[in-house]
Amino acid sequence: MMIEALIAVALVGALVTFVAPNRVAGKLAFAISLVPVALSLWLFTAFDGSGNALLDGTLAFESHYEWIQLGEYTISWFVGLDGISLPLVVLTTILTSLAIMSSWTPIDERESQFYGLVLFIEASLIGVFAALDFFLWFIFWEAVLIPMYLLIGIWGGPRRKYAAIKFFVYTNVASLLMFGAFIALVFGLGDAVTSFALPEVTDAMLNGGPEGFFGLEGTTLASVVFVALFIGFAVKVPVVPFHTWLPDAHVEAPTPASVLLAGVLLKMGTYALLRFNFTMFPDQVEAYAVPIAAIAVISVIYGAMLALAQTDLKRIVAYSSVSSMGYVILGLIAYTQFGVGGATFQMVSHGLISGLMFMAVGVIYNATHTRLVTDMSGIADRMPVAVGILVAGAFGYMGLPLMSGFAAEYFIFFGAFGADFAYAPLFTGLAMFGIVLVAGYLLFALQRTVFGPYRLETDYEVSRAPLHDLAPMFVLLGLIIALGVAPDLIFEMITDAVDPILEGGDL
Amino acid sequence: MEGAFSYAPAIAAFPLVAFVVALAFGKWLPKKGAIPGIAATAASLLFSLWMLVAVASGETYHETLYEWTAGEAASEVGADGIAFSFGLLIDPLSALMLVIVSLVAFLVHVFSLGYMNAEGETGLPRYYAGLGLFTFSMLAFVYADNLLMAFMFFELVGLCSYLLIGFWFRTRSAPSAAKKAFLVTRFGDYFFLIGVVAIAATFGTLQFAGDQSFVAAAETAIDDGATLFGFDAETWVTITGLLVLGGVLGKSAQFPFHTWLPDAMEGPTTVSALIHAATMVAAGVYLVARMFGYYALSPTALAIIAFVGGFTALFAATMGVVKDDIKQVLAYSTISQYGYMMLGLGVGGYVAGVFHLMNHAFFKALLFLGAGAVIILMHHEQDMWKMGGLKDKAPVTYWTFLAGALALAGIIPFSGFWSKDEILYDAIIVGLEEPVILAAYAMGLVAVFFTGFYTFRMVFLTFHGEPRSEAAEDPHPVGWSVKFPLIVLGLLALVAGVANLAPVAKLANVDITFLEHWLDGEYGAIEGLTYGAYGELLAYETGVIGTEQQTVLIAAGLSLLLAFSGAGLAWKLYNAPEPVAHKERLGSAGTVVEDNYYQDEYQVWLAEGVTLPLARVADRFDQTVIDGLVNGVSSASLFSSSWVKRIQTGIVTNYAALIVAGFVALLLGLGLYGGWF
Amino acid sequence: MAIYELPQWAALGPALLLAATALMLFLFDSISPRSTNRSLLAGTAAAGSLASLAVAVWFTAAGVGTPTAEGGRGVIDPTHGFVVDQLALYFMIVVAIVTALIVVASYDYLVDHAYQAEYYSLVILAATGMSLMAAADSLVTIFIALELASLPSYALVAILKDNRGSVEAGLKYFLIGALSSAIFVYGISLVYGATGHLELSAIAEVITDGEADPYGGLLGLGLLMLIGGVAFKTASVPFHFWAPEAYEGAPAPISAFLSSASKAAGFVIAFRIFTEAFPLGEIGAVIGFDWTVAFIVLAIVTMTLGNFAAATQDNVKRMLAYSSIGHAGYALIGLAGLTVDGGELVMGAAMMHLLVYGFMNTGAFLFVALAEHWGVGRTFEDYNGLSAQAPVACAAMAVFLFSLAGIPPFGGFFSKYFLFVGAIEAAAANMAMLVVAAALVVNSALSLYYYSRLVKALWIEEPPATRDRLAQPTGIYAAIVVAAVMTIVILPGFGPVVDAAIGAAEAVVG
Amino acid sequence: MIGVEYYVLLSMAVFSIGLVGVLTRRNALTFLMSVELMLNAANINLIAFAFYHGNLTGQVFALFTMALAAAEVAVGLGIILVLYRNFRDIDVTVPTTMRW
Repeated sequence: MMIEALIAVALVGALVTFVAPNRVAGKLAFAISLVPVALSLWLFTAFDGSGNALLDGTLAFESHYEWIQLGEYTISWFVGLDGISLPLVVLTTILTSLAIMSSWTPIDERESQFYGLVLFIEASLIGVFAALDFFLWFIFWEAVLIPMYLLIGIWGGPRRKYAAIKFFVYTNVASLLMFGAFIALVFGLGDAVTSFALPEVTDAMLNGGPEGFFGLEGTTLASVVFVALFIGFAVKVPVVPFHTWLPDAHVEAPTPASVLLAGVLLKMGTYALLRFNFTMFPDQVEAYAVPIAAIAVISVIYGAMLALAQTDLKRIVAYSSVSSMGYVILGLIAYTQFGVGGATFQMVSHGLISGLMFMAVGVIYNATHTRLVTDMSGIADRMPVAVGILVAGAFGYMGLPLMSGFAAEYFIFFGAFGADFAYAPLFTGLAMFGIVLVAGYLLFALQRTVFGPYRLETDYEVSRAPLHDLAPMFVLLGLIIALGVAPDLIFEMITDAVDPILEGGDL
Repeated sequence: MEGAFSYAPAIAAFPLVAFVVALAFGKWLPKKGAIPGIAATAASLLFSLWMLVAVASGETYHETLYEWTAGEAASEVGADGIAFSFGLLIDPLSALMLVIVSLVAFLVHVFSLGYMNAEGETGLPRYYAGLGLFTFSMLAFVYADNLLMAFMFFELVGLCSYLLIGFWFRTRSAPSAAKKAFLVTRFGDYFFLIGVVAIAATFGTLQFAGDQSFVAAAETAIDDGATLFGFDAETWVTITGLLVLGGVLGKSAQFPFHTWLPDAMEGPTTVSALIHAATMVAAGVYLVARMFGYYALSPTALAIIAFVGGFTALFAATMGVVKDDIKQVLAYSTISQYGYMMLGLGVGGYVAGVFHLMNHAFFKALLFLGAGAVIILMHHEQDMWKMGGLKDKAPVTYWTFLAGALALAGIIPFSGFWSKDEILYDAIIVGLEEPVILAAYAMGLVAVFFTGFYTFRMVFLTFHGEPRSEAAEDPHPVGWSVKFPLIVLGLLALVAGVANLAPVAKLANVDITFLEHWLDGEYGAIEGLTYGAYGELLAYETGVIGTEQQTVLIAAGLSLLLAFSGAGLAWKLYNAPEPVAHKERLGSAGTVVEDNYYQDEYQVWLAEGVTLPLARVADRFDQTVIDGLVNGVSSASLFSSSWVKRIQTGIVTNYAALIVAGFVALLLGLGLYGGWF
Repeated sequence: MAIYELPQWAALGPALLLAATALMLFLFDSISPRSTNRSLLAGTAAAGSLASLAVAVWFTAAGVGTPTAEGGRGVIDPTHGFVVDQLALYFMIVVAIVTALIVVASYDYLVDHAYQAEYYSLVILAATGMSLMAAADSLVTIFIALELASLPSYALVAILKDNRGSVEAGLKYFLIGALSSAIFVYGISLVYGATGHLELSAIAEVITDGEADPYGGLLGLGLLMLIGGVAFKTASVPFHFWAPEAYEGAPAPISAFLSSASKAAGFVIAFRIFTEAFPLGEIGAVIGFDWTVAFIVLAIVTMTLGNFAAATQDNVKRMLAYSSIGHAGYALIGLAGLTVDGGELVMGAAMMHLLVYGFMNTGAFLFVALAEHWGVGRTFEDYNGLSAQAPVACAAMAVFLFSLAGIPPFGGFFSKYFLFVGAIEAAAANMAMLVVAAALVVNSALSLYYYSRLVKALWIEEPPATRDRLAQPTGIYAAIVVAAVMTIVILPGFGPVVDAAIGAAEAVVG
Repeated sequence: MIGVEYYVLLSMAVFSIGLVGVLTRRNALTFLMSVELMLNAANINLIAFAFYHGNLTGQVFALFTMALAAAEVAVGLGIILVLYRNFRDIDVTVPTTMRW
């Protein structure tokens, strides 16, 4: 029942915050959000699961109730955690709390609604990572859209309406495609499955696979579904060329929304890829390895190139997310322990680092009210600490050793280099060039904005950032370094959940 | 002595603590964090000496202290698990290097008291924190026992250089130089990282030493004639070795990655001293020495190392000739000197290379700190043409600087001569068999001349002649904290050569090549990491001119001759009361050299003339084509929507008509489908 | 449950209760014609519809219509021409719910309106007709019930006599309605000609026995004309033309009534006629094609046209009107997806959708009623920033809109995605259903766009400077809040809905 | 004895006439009449078929239809009345305030 408690606290908290007066909403929401943090940390310590949730591993905190009987198919409330989902849940709760605190400064209207929505997102995200029944999972998956749409739309920047609707519709279309594909797969599996529970579907896929549907051969159907699912998730990740909603959404979103968007929402896509494509379709993964690896490399390099061309700090970080997610895809397609495990590790790591970056940029924006590289210079002179953290975050993004980013990327590279598919070392080498480009655009941006002689046209004096803006970033920095120095904090449980995937479920 | 090693981690830990203290509390400390830094480096120095003694007493230390992570990974040679760990490897080489690093770091800290504090700089906590982190990273790198750990701290060293070079971030140039330093070295590290990954994926281990080391694994693989990633073992070893070499070239500022180093002079001179003498730049060469066994397996890689080294030595030396900024001259001399070390290692002169690394650490630190002193004297003027006549006004600075200069120029009996001569000797004896090496040797030899020239040009312009500016008229005095390090290093520059008087040994047939014995593990070493062991791996033929003695004499004589002639020419041209520039005599060649052979230009062009426009094109493509497609879909559907709703004309009779029409259409359609007509 | 004590005819209880309520209202009106005792009238109407709802629910719970095999009481034939099975009860429930909601809302909407009693009695009368449509199983009773539902609706749409929009709407609705019913009756006559019967089961027998084979053309034409009549009631292409104007011009509660209850009633007769009278397969043998083909075409065209036309509306009510055409298209999948051997999943999904639609769409129109009550205007711009002044109502509206768009965690999600599931399942037998599924995807994406446009207006846009504070009419608020709460809680409580709907579907198919 | 097909033809003719009227006439009353024609076409069918099939269902239904038609006319006339009051015209093509 712990997971239900987790979700319930967030939901109730959301409702409470909605009706709370604006003055106290921020503090209240933060206080409430500490409960999920505590709970999830307790889950983390009390975690007793092993193996992969979809491949009859033993789930932690499982609970399973029948919900709806749809024809011969059962839909049930089915949640549980394994080594892959638990770290992401913890990431979610922590990032939410920090995001809430980091929005005390920038959010100055309709606070109660704002914080309510943030808590609502938290609830949905936890659900996404914990749900093990397709319908339940899909409900949470879609439920994230509404609050994010409103967060961007109401508290966003000048082009917020365009960005919000683009994000909303684009990702929803992808979800529909993915949904249809998966349903077709379930029907294709015929009598092998009698519910939408993911473990059952996975089991059916690994033992026998689909019999075929609307006239398609079983294997053909599997391939079609694989591709459709991949596209559906690729939009969320996002993978080039389905990425164009991301920069708009990020640039327009308020800082905390960006933090959650980059920190956790993108991980939904990669998480789903791992859970569906890379767990249920080992044969297709093998068959499509080379094209997917190519896509990954393109995402890394192309995304970095785009970031290089930007002058808006947030846009730079946004495009760099595209690049970083490319690494995740590379790690997944490597289909080795370090590859897939590293990809999962990168989900967490990138969540922390990009969250830190967006917070730092946000803090600077709060003071300068501009994000354009060309508008400012030498900010370090006025806000040394904030800039210090920004620089630290930037180096974390560049994969500086002893920070989580390096661990993640190194795992991925190592895992991908020894992967089985053709030209794996070549693809890896190409993708690794991202570490040079990322250094390029981040250092360029730093040099031009925070260093050099102080220059900024304002009619007021730029002052140091308040403590409650800095505190969350220190926490994140601490976590990043902790994971960089001791990746086994989570990497062990991740690999424990990843191994069954690679063994195709037969343990 | 066994107990000693259990304290080894402290060597790196002290500076780390100093870093934290300075960063957190430096603002409130006296001297803004200098004290903890000095204390920490002093402690590190003592412990390092202790390690040295311990090794001398025959002990070595190779221990895995902390497992970073481990997992399954089917490696190319079969091992199906791999552990990435942090461990210490203390053998003669690393023990020696520990002492060098901690000594120089200590002296630099002390010097900083005079150079930074006394000059009333701001942001000192940041400065000392940077120094602390820098020292920590370098020390940890030095006694890392595996390639991944080495890479990690290698990167951290890069970070520290970025922070310290960009110390004066309020200027325009410093941040730019810092960025350049990090980017260029990062570019090298890109290859390094591929190399690390490749080696790990190939051999399933990254250990430097022991039977479990990748070196051993590579050796067996070559003996078994295994095929790795589709190449035969030796080729693959060469490839991976060269990939790792990328990082080395970047950090040690070898051609073509040398461009960042002169710009790095934007940092405080003390930082330059640290970077050039003992930490960042040294790290590259040290890495080659550290995994020398691996390179020894691949003659191709070694030859490339040697050639690049020789070329860089000459190439940089020529550029040093025409610089007016005292620090610039030193910068190019650094590049050139590391070229020598690469040459030495490339020809298998493991001892020679390390020997020169050591000597260079001392005299280059000396020269930079001397230059720093001069800069203090000159009220932060760096143009040598504005100096002159400091000889009498600052005797300590002068004599110590002179010692360093003599060592750099390789004038007997100063330390530089012995090591450089040994490198050239090792080069020629191999060169007699291998034309490529011979070419490398020739370049190295010619470079000696230029070295002598620019060194003494610098000395004469700075200290001799008449003062050429009022700053030079009455220099700013320097305190003990400046003089003390100079004196220490000055002495070392003079006597350090004693460590390995190879020529003397060969000629007089006396056994005084202590360093060689040291590195050959006569006092204690780890299996396979000795000069002897490397020697067996090496595939080089060596030859002699006449007898060995004659060869020694010829080699030494040649280099001395060139050094002296270079120095002499400088004396003739610049040792005048009112020296004048002679660049125009060089003509067009001079301008080419002054512009550093347009190296920066083409690299900047690569960055800003190629990559950036490419990025812009990609951005435009993204905005127009890809995003345009997305927006196109929506606008298309909205357009069709505005068109569709027009059929609702509002006139009810039209509705009736449309209903009937629609009904008839349905009727006909289904009728045809059902085959009514 | 003491149901056997009740006579057979009592099975029609829900409809009869509504009829009684209507008569009571007439009685009241004839006693005191000028009275405008709103609370009494609205109260009676609400009570009547709630009673009808309660009875219908009770019967369902008591197992009326559930096959005796499953421990139910089996189908009940109250009287000739009517049948009370799960399908009937299910739609009686839907109708009763919508009626109750809009009656409560009308309490405020009709402030200082002259013809209170007429209004309520007409509403209840129409509701009676719809409730009877649910139970009618003979073309005669179906036609009569349909007219009983239609004629009051015409009057209701035009009841704002001095409002040009209302009158125009009434006229168009009536004219198209008259035309459609003419076509419908003619279709009936042709079917009668071909089979000689008007009871659906009897028609089915004739067709199965092959006695109608010589009259294939006649039967086919009649069948299409019946489809036409149904299409009118459900506002499906090509008989949808009345809908936008009628919904836009009518008083908002009536728009809600028509677009939810009337549509549902239309669908129930569609489900009944085509599944019971024209068994798939046999009918194909007679007239050359299965009527599912027709509904596949209609479904695709209807949903596409409805959503595309809605996308660029400026008038909120008209947008909702078109969207309700689109939803008719979705519900048609329930018929299009049927196959010879079953299809209760897809038809059940359509029924679920109609039930949820009864809450969310009614609620949406009632919000428009609220806006008209405030007099803020009709266009999206006029709605800008209402959330600042009426957060509760606007939150409810957001719920309705997202639910209409099929976004969780709201009821609309399940029904819509089950339709999607059903369509895909049906595609196994009939590839054309894949096109339907694709159309569903495209359209729901588009619908997302225009629904969120309204959310944007309400929540994102800045309110105009000049707008005095808004009243909070109890009735409308109550109705809206109830509808919103139901829309939300129906998601976790969807299990029973699914069982009821699928049971109802099984009553007629398979 | 006239075959049923003739009645069917007749009813179809009447139906078509009504339909044409609906499509062409703009006067609301004429429109209404045309609809009545179509309804009566249906009645002809019903009665003819009832005779043909030999059961009375059709005839009974025809009676219902007439009654309903009357009710329909009543409602229709009421609407046309208010139409006239609001638009000063009973041309069905005049009210076009709502379109698109």
